Amino acid sequence: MAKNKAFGVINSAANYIRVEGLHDYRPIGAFAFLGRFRMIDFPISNFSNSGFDRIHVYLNSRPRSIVEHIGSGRHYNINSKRGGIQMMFTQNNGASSIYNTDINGYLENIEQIERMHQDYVVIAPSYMVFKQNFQELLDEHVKSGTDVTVLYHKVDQAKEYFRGCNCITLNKQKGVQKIERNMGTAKDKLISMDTYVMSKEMFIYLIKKAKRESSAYSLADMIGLECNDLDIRGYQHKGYFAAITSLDDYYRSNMELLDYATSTDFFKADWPFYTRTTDACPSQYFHGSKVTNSMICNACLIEGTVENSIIGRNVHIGKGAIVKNSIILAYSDIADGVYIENAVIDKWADIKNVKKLVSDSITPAYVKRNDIL
Amino acid sequence: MAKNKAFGVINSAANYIRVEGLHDYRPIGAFAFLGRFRMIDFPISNFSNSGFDRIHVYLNSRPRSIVEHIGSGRHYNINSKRGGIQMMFTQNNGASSIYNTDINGYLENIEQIERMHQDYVVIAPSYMVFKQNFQELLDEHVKSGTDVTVLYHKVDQAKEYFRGCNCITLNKQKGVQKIERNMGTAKDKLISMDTYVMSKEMFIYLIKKAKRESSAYSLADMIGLECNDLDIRGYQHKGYFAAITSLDDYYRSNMELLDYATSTDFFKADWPFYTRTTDACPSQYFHGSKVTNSMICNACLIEGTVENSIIGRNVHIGKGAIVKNSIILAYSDIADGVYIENAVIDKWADIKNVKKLVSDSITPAYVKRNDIL
Amino acid sequence: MAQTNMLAMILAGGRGSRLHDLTNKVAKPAVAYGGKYRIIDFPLSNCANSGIDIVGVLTQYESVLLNSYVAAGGRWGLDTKDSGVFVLTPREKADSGLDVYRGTADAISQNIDFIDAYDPEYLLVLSGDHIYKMNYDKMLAFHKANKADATIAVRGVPIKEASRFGIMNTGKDNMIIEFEEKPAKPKSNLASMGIYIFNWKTMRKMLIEDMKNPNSSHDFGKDFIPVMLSEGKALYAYEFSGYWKDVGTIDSLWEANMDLLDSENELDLDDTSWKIYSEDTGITPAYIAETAKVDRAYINQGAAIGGEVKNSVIFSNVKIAPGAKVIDSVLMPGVTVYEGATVTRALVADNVKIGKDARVGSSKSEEILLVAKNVKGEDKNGKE
Amino acid sequence: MAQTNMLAMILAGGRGSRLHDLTNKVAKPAVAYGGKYRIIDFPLSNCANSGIDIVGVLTQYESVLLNSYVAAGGRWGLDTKDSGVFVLTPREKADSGLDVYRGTADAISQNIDFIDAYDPEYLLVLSGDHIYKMNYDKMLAFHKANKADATIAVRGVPIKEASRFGIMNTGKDNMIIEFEEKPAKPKSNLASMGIYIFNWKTMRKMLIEDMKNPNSSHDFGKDFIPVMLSEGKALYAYEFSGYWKDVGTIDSLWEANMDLLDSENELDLDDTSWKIYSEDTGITPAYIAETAKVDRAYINQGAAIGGEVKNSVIFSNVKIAPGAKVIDSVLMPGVTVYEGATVTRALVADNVKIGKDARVGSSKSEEILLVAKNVKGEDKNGKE
Repeated sequence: MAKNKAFGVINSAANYIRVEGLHDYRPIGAFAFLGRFRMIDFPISNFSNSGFDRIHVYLNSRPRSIVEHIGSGRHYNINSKRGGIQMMFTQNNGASSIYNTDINGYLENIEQIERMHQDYVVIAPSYMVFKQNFQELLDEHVKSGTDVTVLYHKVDQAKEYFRGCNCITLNKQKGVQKIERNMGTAKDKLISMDTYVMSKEMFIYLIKKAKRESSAYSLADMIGLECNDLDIRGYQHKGYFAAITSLDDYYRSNMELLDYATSTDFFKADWPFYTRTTDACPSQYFHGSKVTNSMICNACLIEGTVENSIIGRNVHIGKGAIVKNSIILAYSDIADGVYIENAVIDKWADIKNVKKLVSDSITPAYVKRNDIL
Repeated sequence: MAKNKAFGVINSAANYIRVEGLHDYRPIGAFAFLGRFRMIDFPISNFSNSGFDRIHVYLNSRPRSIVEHIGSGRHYNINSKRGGIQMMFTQNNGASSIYNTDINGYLENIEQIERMHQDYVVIAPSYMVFKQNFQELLDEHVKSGTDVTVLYHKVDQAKEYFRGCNCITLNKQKGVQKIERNMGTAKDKLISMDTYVMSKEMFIYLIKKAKRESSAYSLADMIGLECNDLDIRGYQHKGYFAAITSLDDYYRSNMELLDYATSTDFFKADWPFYTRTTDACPSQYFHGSKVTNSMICNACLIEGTVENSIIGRNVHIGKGAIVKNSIILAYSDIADGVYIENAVIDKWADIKNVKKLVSDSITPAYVKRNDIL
Repeated sequence: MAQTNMLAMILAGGRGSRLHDLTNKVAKPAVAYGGKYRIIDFPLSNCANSGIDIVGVLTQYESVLLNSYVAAGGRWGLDTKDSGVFVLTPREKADSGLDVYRGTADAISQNIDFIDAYDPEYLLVLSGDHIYKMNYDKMLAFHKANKADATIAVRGVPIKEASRFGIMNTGKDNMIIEFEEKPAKPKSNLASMGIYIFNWKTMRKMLIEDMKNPNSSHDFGKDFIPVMLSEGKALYAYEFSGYWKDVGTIDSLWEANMDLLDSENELDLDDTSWKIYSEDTGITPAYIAETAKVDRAYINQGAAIGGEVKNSVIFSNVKIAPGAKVIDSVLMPGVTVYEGATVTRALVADNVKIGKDARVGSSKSEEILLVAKNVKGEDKNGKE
Repeated sequence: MAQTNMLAMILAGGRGSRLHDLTNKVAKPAVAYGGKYRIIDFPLSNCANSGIDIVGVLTQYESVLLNSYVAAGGRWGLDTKDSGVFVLTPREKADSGLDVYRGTADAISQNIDFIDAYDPEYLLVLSGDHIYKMNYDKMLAFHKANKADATIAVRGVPIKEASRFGIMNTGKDNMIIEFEEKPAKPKSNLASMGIYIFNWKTMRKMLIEDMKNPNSSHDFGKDFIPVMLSEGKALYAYEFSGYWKDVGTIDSLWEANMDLLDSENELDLDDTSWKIYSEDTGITPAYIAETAKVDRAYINQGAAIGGEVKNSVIFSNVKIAPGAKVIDSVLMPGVTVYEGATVTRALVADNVKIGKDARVGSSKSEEILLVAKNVKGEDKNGKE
């Protein structure tokens, strides 16, 4: 393949997005998704499958887990000699500081950005899950001659979910008229997928302009402000889409993929999602276990009942235990006879003394990492 | 090889150590050394050659260059399936903050340290260059039954150099009686090489105790304080030794290796120092060039005169240019007719308008990265 | 990494003809096992975990798949600066033409130049088709402590069965005094596992002699070891007691898979301190549908189960439709079992399709059925 | 990475007998060139830079060094999940015995199964012993635009020399209408570079026919391309104008090295957008001593120069003692030239030692001297 005309940038979630519980231990990009993936696998795989071989990954708070997960990037099929996944760090990394914006990250690494040979940049977030051919998006952008292309997704659950995401308003020509935070005011919204295509020059121009305007501005803010001066257009995405901006969204997005039709449509051989292997052995289902409508990762020992759930690696479900409508992350242990319903159990948790853990509301119960209950 | 009984820790320089110029752009571990190595190559290679396959590298300020340089660690001969080089980040990373101590870094990653299976730890710094078989050091430590072993080097230039290093005082039994900062009060000193061997338990004990005593304590401070309560012994290192705690030290340590006997003794085939390759082509020496007593990295174009100097990768020395007793880092351009003596020229510098750059003192002239002179 | 100074050679040339159709397109060591592994993952992972950096894989038969599988040494972490897995097929040399490997010892002899290039002190010779976990570094320590010329790993077998094996008769301190190939009246129950450590210098000289010997069949068991003994070399038996299985037949391959269903199985693939590395793809977790019924199974990620699975080992990309039944069977990667089909006591090869309502295998059959070709669906109204 | 859907096969089997002693222990593509490279680095780096992920290296002669050099695909970045470099030697199959490659086309035919495993749309066939930089992706675009069955890279040669080459006579739009091997009266000056792109499906059929044809010598130039033309397939010539050198002889290998001394040399190894990847060790920079005198040289890191070097290419680990002279020569890795020795117009093979005061080569000789064995020192008082 000839050199790609664009480089990829993977951004982390804005400082005001906070997923209860899980977020205390790692950035959203490092969240487990569907048991065996990490959120950041999706944008990196999209880039890799689209033929992008230069990718910048912006990291702020707690970068270790992502740095280790990405490693040399070989498992994402990125040739490290010709391209590579570059980790970009920021100094000002207090996660919730108002100065901790994407723009600040770009500014700290502006020398690297300016040194890129590519004419275009495609920016995608690490807190959303979707499938998108970025090469097609880039071709469309170049063909249309527009200044900035914004990927968006039409949703009808914007009241309960997608809080903290940006929404866009389009005119008849698909021109973006407005970008504003989703406050749950209406059911139907066009959610900005925080994915932008523009020229490298435009990217640098917006970064530097944002710096002059306000130290707290994000790139989305800048694009919103420039709606009237620049030609900014929306490009609609279709298919599975998840934005992990709350524990509810996390829970629902995982559960949606328990639908076999949805997940087989999303996970196809011609568009693989790569992840780091852990060399875990297959899972063992013992006599007396009962598993239905569930996704089970490797190296689990299943002795009890699992229903409508997602079970991460190296989880043990004891005899007589019942796990329903739940997500159990890797290395957790659900002891004999424990009953769990509507819960998200973080890694290394050990549920043995609390015999019943149920949440009735839309919001699942959350059990902390390393917790013994 | 069976599993090593110890894991390795590579630490960064204390917050009060500051190398003029170079340090503004990268941590000392990322400094170029002898043109083609980075400082951190030396401790990692020492560990790798000693059979250690689990290594923690502590990073604080500006980790990008080191993260990229280390990558998967394959070029250091570390099997990434069985072991690996783990990058350990700290949140509190204002480089010169008094809270930015090694202890703080260990505390932020204490969960990882506690999860290590090995019984012992060997801690080595990233701002010193030396050759040491850590397996031998560990064996000696275990055999002696001591609590902490400290590696030290006897020097006779402690007045001019090694400022900011710690010195130790030994009793007749090689017991450490005192650790204190080198203030240049005497010529002869025993410089602590900031390299310690102890059990994992002792390591964790000292980290936690330091936290209780003072938030500004370093591990060296703690070991100094424990001299009377613990059995702490010195172990003498011999051979080439450099501590990069100032630009003078940096300059002198590089220049020392222009002595052919010194460098051939240090760089031996049975103890390779690994580094990341850049796939640069050999260097071209044109008709009319004159090179004597110098080290020349690859992809240089030499048209002028080079004397007693170290020339990094991709450097151009123009026609009639003279470079004497200097260190030129990668990608710099010394234009036709320019005269340089006793200088350290940082990366990407472009010397063309200033025709003469000379420092007469012991301290070399320093030209900043990307500077055009 | 510090070097053990031991180089390993895996004999993977076998046509494995007892495995019939499974090895028609795949060299025996590349045959699938245990839900996600290939047989050769075991010696290769053992090498990686034992700190051996250079592994030669000797093969001459249908090596394409094995070659591309093995050449990416990264699977076992054997892709660092000084490590690697190399597939060694017979080749033309300056002084000799192209010739097949004439025997196990000859396969090593033909690669003396390869071994010399790494200048090892010890050579470890392994078989490519055994399932076991062993720390060869411990065996090397034993070899060194005995100042042996060669050390052979052995395991105790029931004395009644000993006449089926190559038996080592040992004296004091496990020194081997006699080797008998399938003795009618075995004097000991220590069977050779086909795992050898040699001092390379001594071995090299003897290999050159063996190559020249017109009466030799160039085999370790038949020729090389007996000559060593006759020459008075110091040979020691290293006793191993863990899980070990030769998977040379359909029945033994099936059995080895079934062993994994025991909660207390000795192989313990779950042990993170001695992982068996293999290929791993970015596939979804196993999906167990609403309609599924799973009872005693070993299921890899990427499988989709809609029907009934009992006492079976299921590889990735296997699809079992609702209403299908899989009992006492091993389904290799990519097998599809359609609605209403039943698979019993069978070993189904990669990518085979079992059609609608088909019956495959029987609970009454003594032998395990190998299904290597697609099975057409049955007409419900016709005969079975 | 997006796939180009083109797989490359490098023909690296040549004994390279014109390179004499250099290839005695090393297959020709593994011969050293340019201070730090091996010849095969060029096609492999070209593949990597052109976005080709799977490369087969076909060899049958002395493949151990080539094998271990190439198998670590990481040197060229060809070690990601879906990429790799595979050494393919002749091998035994289910339906055929072990057989040498009978010709360039037969080498591909014998590996149809390997190619099929990756299901490529296009096959790129390369020679392993040419020095050049080419973007095969551009050639593929040309091939696609022409809807060609095969595309052959060609370069213009002086018409006087054309009768030494395989010449393509083209019609409209570079379509090949005739191919003449070493024509007495060349009709064009477009010489084949031995670089082909084929549509795999078409090629596959024709290879199977070629294998069966008892009159075929199974060679691309002699048999396969002429048959394609006679069958009316669409063949196009892709013109290449950059640096290109066949390094099949000592003189041409020496010349190709000397080309690097030109400041304006067209090969431009310094171009970071098209790097030639090679082995790289953790060695020190080149050391040029106080006593050294260097005038026009191409010197790799790890060399230590104490004497005089003029118009020469110096590899790593070369040591030239004070008082020694190296003029118009190429010193391969590890060569040592002792005090007072003089090397002129010579190509000195890996690790050769040139003794004290020895004289090697002469400025008057027409041919370049290959020095493949150690040269003893001269007695100052004796004759030269």
